[in-house]
Amino acid sequence: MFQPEAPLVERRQVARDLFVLAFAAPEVAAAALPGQFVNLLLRPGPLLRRPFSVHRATEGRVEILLRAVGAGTAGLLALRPGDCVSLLGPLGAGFRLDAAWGSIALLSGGLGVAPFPLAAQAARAAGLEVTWVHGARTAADLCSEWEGDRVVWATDDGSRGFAGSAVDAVPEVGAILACGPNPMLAAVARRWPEAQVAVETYMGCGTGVCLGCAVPKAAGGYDRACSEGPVYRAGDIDWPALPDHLHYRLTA
Amino acid sequence: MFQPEAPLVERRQVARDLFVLAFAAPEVAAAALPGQFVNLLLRPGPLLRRPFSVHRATEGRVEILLRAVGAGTAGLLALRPGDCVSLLGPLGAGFRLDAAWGSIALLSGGLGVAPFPLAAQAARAAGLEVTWVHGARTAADLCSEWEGDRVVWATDDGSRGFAGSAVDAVPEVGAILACGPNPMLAAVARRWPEAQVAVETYMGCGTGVCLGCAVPKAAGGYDRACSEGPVYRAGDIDWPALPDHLHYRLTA
Amino acid sequence: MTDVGVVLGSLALRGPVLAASGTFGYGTEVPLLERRALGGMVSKGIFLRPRAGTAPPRIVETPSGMLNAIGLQGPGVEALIRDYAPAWAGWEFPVLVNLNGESVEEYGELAARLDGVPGVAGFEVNISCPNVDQGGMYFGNDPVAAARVTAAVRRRTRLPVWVKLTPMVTDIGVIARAVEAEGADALCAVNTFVGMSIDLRTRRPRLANRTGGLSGPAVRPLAVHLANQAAGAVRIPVVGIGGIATAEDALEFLVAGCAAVQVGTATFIDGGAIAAVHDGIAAYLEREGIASLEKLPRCLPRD
Amino acid sequence: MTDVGVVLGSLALRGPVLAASGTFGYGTEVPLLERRALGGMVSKGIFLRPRAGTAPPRIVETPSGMLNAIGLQGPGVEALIRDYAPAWAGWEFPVLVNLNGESVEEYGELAARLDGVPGVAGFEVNISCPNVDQGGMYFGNDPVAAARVTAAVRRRTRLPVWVKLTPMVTDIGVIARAVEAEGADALCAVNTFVGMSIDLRTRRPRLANRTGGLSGPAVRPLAVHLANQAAGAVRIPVVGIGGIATAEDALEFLVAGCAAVQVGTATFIDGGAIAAVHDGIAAYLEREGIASLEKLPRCLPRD
Ligand SMILES: Cc1cc2nc3c(=O)[nH]c(=O)nc-3n(C[C@H](O)[C@H](O)[C@H](O)COP(=O)(O)OP(=O)(O)OC[C@H]3O[C@@H](n4cnc5c(N)ncnc54)[C@H](O)[C@@H]3O)c2cc1C
Ligand SMILES: Cc1cc2nc3c(=O)[nH]c(=O)nc-3n(C[C@H](O)[C@H](O)[C@H](O)COP(=O)(O)OP(=O)(O)OC[C@H]3O[C@@H](n4cnc5c(N)ncnc54)[C@H](O)[C@@H]3O)c2cc1C
Ligand SMILES: Cc1cc2nc3c(=O)[nH]c(=O)nc-3n(C[C@H](O)[C@H](O)[C@H](O)COP(=O)(O)O)c2cc1C
Ligand SMILES: Cc1cc2nc3c(=O)[nH]c(=O)nc-3n(C[C@H](O)[C@H](O)[C@H](O)COP(=O)(O)O)c2cc1C
Ligand code: FES
Ligand code: FES
Repeated sequence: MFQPEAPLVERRQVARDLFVLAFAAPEVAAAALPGQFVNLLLRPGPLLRRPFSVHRATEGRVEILLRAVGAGTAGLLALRPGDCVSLLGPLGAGFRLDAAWGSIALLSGGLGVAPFPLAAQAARAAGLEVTWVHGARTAADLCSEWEGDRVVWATDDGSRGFAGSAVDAVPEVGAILACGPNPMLAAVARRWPEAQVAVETYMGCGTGVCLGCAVPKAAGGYDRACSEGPVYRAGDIDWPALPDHLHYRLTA
Repeated sequence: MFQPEAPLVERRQVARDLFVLAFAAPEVAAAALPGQFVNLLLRPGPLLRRPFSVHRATEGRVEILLRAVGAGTAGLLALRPGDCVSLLGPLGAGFRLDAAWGSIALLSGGLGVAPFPLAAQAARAAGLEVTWVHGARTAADLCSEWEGDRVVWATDDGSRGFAGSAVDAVPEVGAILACGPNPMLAAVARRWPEAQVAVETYMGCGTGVCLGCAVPKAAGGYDRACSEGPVYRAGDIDWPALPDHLHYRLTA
Repeated sequence: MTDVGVVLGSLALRGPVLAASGTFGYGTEVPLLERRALGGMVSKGIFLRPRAGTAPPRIVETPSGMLNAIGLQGPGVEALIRDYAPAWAGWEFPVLVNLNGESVEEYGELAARLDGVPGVAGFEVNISCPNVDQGGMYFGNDPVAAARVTAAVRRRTRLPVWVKLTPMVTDIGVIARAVEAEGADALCAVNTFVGMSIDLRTRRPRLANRTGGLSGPAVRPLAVHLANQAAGAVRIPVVGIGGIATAEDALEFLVAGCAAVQVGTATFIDGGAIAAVHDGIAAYLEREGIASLEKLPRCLPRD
Repeated sequence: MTDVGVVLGSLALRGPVLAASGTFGYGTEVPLLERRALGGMVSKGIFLRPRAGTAPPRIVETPSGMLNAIGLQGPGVEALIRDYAPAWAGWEFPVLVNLNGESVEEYGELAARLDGVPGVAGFEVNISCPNVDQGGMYFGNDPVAAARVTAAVRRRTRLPVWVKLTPMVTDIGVIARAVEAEGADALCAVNTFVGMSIDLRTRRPRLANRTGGLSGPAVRPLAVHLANQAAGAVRIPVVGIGGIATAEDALEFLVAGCAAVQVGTATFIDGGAIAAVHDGIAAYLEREGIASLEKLPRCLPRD
């Protein structure tokens, strides 16, 4: 785990309202595994750090993908090249990959696409065939970048690719990795309890000490999303007890 | 009184650590009188506005002069051209000028020079002969810009101009306007009770409603620096009761 | 347009947002505010006699908050009647006078003197004052003293009597019920929280008064909780106060069981804060399909 | 180098900065912290038996603060003794165990079970727990209950007993004196402040537990005041807690009369916070020409 002051080195738009930010943070980039996250601090800015999946990690750069949903994300998107954030990471336990599966689908809804470029690279390096399944409300919201051997698009309104939930567009594969809104992941769990899912929780510390990021387990009790998670076997989570973390905002 | 979102249009350095920021705020610039102040809000930034004397007000621009002493001033100095602040003003009651005086001295210590370019212009327009008397610790701290008919420099260490307090370098004139640290103004009051001085107080609102900016009066009771002040007849203030507002800071 | 009017006992307000005591002067010095949005106003705290207030410094900024120790500086009740009340009489929203005393009798006398004065629509009784008869303990910290102050004011007026609670108590419900029992028409929750800040240069408190009252967004979660507790304890309406700067903030108090809210510190920062809060509440109700503020679902402690 | 060591009763600390309970786990999961700067550590709160904790969401960010409702999730005292205490025994700073109970007896049993366990240097008694025997009222809200808990722990151990006060009381001095009288070695002031935040989408509290404890810079001015009041009320040392993120913040508590401080929320944000606070205190003393922390002038309520 490292905590460098990391300068913004690139910002690019990948969909309507969706951006990739790249920070120079060589030790973190070198250590990051797919499904892990970084915890960013803006100064001046809100009190707590903000967790983001590692989107890509190459050439000393850590990329994250985000949309402005509140003060923290808006502040990050207002950064200009050279501006620094304190970048803590890599954190959490990432996706498990097994060559024996032969093929995998990386299933994402909206922002849930965030961890998958790094996962796709690692999966292909492990000899897996990668299908990129990405859904959003409408074509303009689909993340334009993808990685893997083939891609399946899905939109709620049918404006591009499969018409409907990305969950219904997943082909036959050896294993499924999923990320997206918690209710979508609950649907994944019902269909594929063996899938690996990356969940969102509110976090205090990101390092295992505050117990704020409780993930209710099917077997009872709570796990820490920042330490045992954020990636879980879908069937291991008590989904009705996991909040969906959609804040209501009057002005967003 | 106006409250525009005002973009930064210029930033220039005028001494070691001393900067002038210019904001585009046409109504405020048109209305501002010498000795008045503006109250600036940074977002994100500290909760309250920060008061600054109007340094110059020309061509739709309001200029302020400042040094970084805390979070608010540091944030202002980190602004880049085009960044906006909420600029409330003009506020307070400024300097009185009377052509009958014939000549005046504008006496400043350090940052206290802030209100005087505007005052010098107004005084000359009123037909007064203006002597600019400006002191600082050392030559590098003297504000390089000045206005008026003649200038007297003073430094504590004698590195430029008069060696000693600027208060001791004031020539014979018809009237004195002074601004600087409150202890310096107390010295002015002892020598020239008729001088007009601009004082500093902590402020809550800047608009007369909170009573936070209390100025203890020689006659008893308190005035509001933001409304009846910040300019006072020096002899009217109960100086021992006026705090000097020098915050101690470990890291500055 | 959604109906944001509220009825608080005998007082009908056109909107739920009032200006808080001590943050709005006497209503005559706030040029930027869009008055159309004001549901009402509470005057700066008044005593029987003029008061000079405390020595400066009176203000310290803290993280997302500010401490103040103004010491209830003011002109006294006679000057208030002479200089301000006549203007209030012509305003399109009610003005309540914030009452302060050093003894139970002083509160009663103030109410008697102001009762019937044109422009005075009601009273907000500030019980966060030191009780000189009881060694400076606050009236508001003790249910018996709080009840006696309420009763003293109630006996001397038929105007609405609101009582403003201090947060510095173990159980705000006990004070709330004691005050309700003596005939208060509404409760205001809450006043500022006692705090302190130290100057490391002098190693003395920054405020000349040593301690001051904390206000601003920092206290909002505490104030929402206390307002919710108070609302759960009584049947009379509760007016929520503490750290409100946006419509969302105000709506937290309204959902927590408040009938109206007051905005204080935020008006120091933005002369349009009250209008923004008022308009945002109306927009929220509209968007959520809630026909009127009275129909907003509340979430009381027992729910 | 300036001496920043402090002696708290029978416990000598190499520095005045401790890690606060619940913000540091059991000390085993904080890889960034510079341990050299730790004066001591207080464990996450422990109960006799394992506890699952409350349902999520457990955390809400607020202006300059955060609400938490963790529900004292933990493995129970036997697992603590087995899994963590052995490591503590080898550390170069003392570890105090934060004790929690639902009855007076549970507190006493916990102390008895932990007394003499290698690695356990003392106790911090958390009296901000609901007293199940008395309808869920907090022990810490009532001087009698607070005293009984203190006595129960005191009887069962000769290790240092610190009692951590809740801020949610009318007069913290009364509780402080009651606890001192039962033999507490030090007081910790203060625990979190009860707060609430409402989700406007669901119109329900954001925390599954409805209310939570407010910590972080927002509460600092309140905590400094309460620590100052507590320090003025007793002769035993007071440990200041609440919103400390920098050396200046810590020095406010020390000047206000505290012998040491604890840092909580700030460590979530900066893994180097405790080291920065420790080093900054030493630098301040050096710069001010104060030979040791014990010589720092204090400013108690009566001064
Ligand atoms: C492990 C993990 C990985 C994540 N990866 C990404 C990512 O790659 N891209 C992305 O855009 N977002 C991601 N999120 C969500 C992201 O952290 C939140 O959107 C962000 O914290 C919102 O901050 P804000 O200040 O803009 O919003 P605000 O609503 O103002 O934040 C208020 C508080 O709520 C928390 N919060 C708000 N929304 C969420 C949320 N959905 N999940 C968790 N906490 C939240 C914030 O951290 C903060 O403490 C991830 C969350 C977790 C836990
Ligand atoms: C009428 C008036 C005119 C002023 N004109 C100027 C000017 O032209 N140039 C300039 O550099 N400064 C001026 N000041 C002082 C300036 O307002 C403070 O330096 C500034 O507010 C410090 O903010 P900060 O966040 O950097 O410091 P911090 O110390 O972090 O501020 C903390 C709080 O203390 C207040 N504060 C701190 N120092 C002062 C001070 N010296 N006076 C008043 N309040 C203070 C801040 O406003 C804030 O509320 C003026 C003050 C007043 C009252
Ligand atoms: C400068 C100032 C002066 C105040 N004066 C009074 C007063 O005279 N009487 C009173 O009851 N409350 C007074 N208050 C408290 C406010 O009315 C309000 O309860 C408190 O500030 C919390 O609201 P806020 O966070 O919106 O400011 C004052 C507050 C401030 C900041
Ligand atoms: C997530 C979290 C968990 C906490 N758990 C405990 C606890 O188990 N026992 C206890 O006495 N205090 C607990 N506290 C309170 C802290 O020890 C401390 O008193 C409080 O957070 C104020 O300090 P701070 O502002 O530095 O965080 C907890 C605080 C937080 C934020
Ligand atoms: S976020 Fe603190 S334990 Fe997971
Ligand atoms: S700053 Fe509020 S009255 Fe002057």
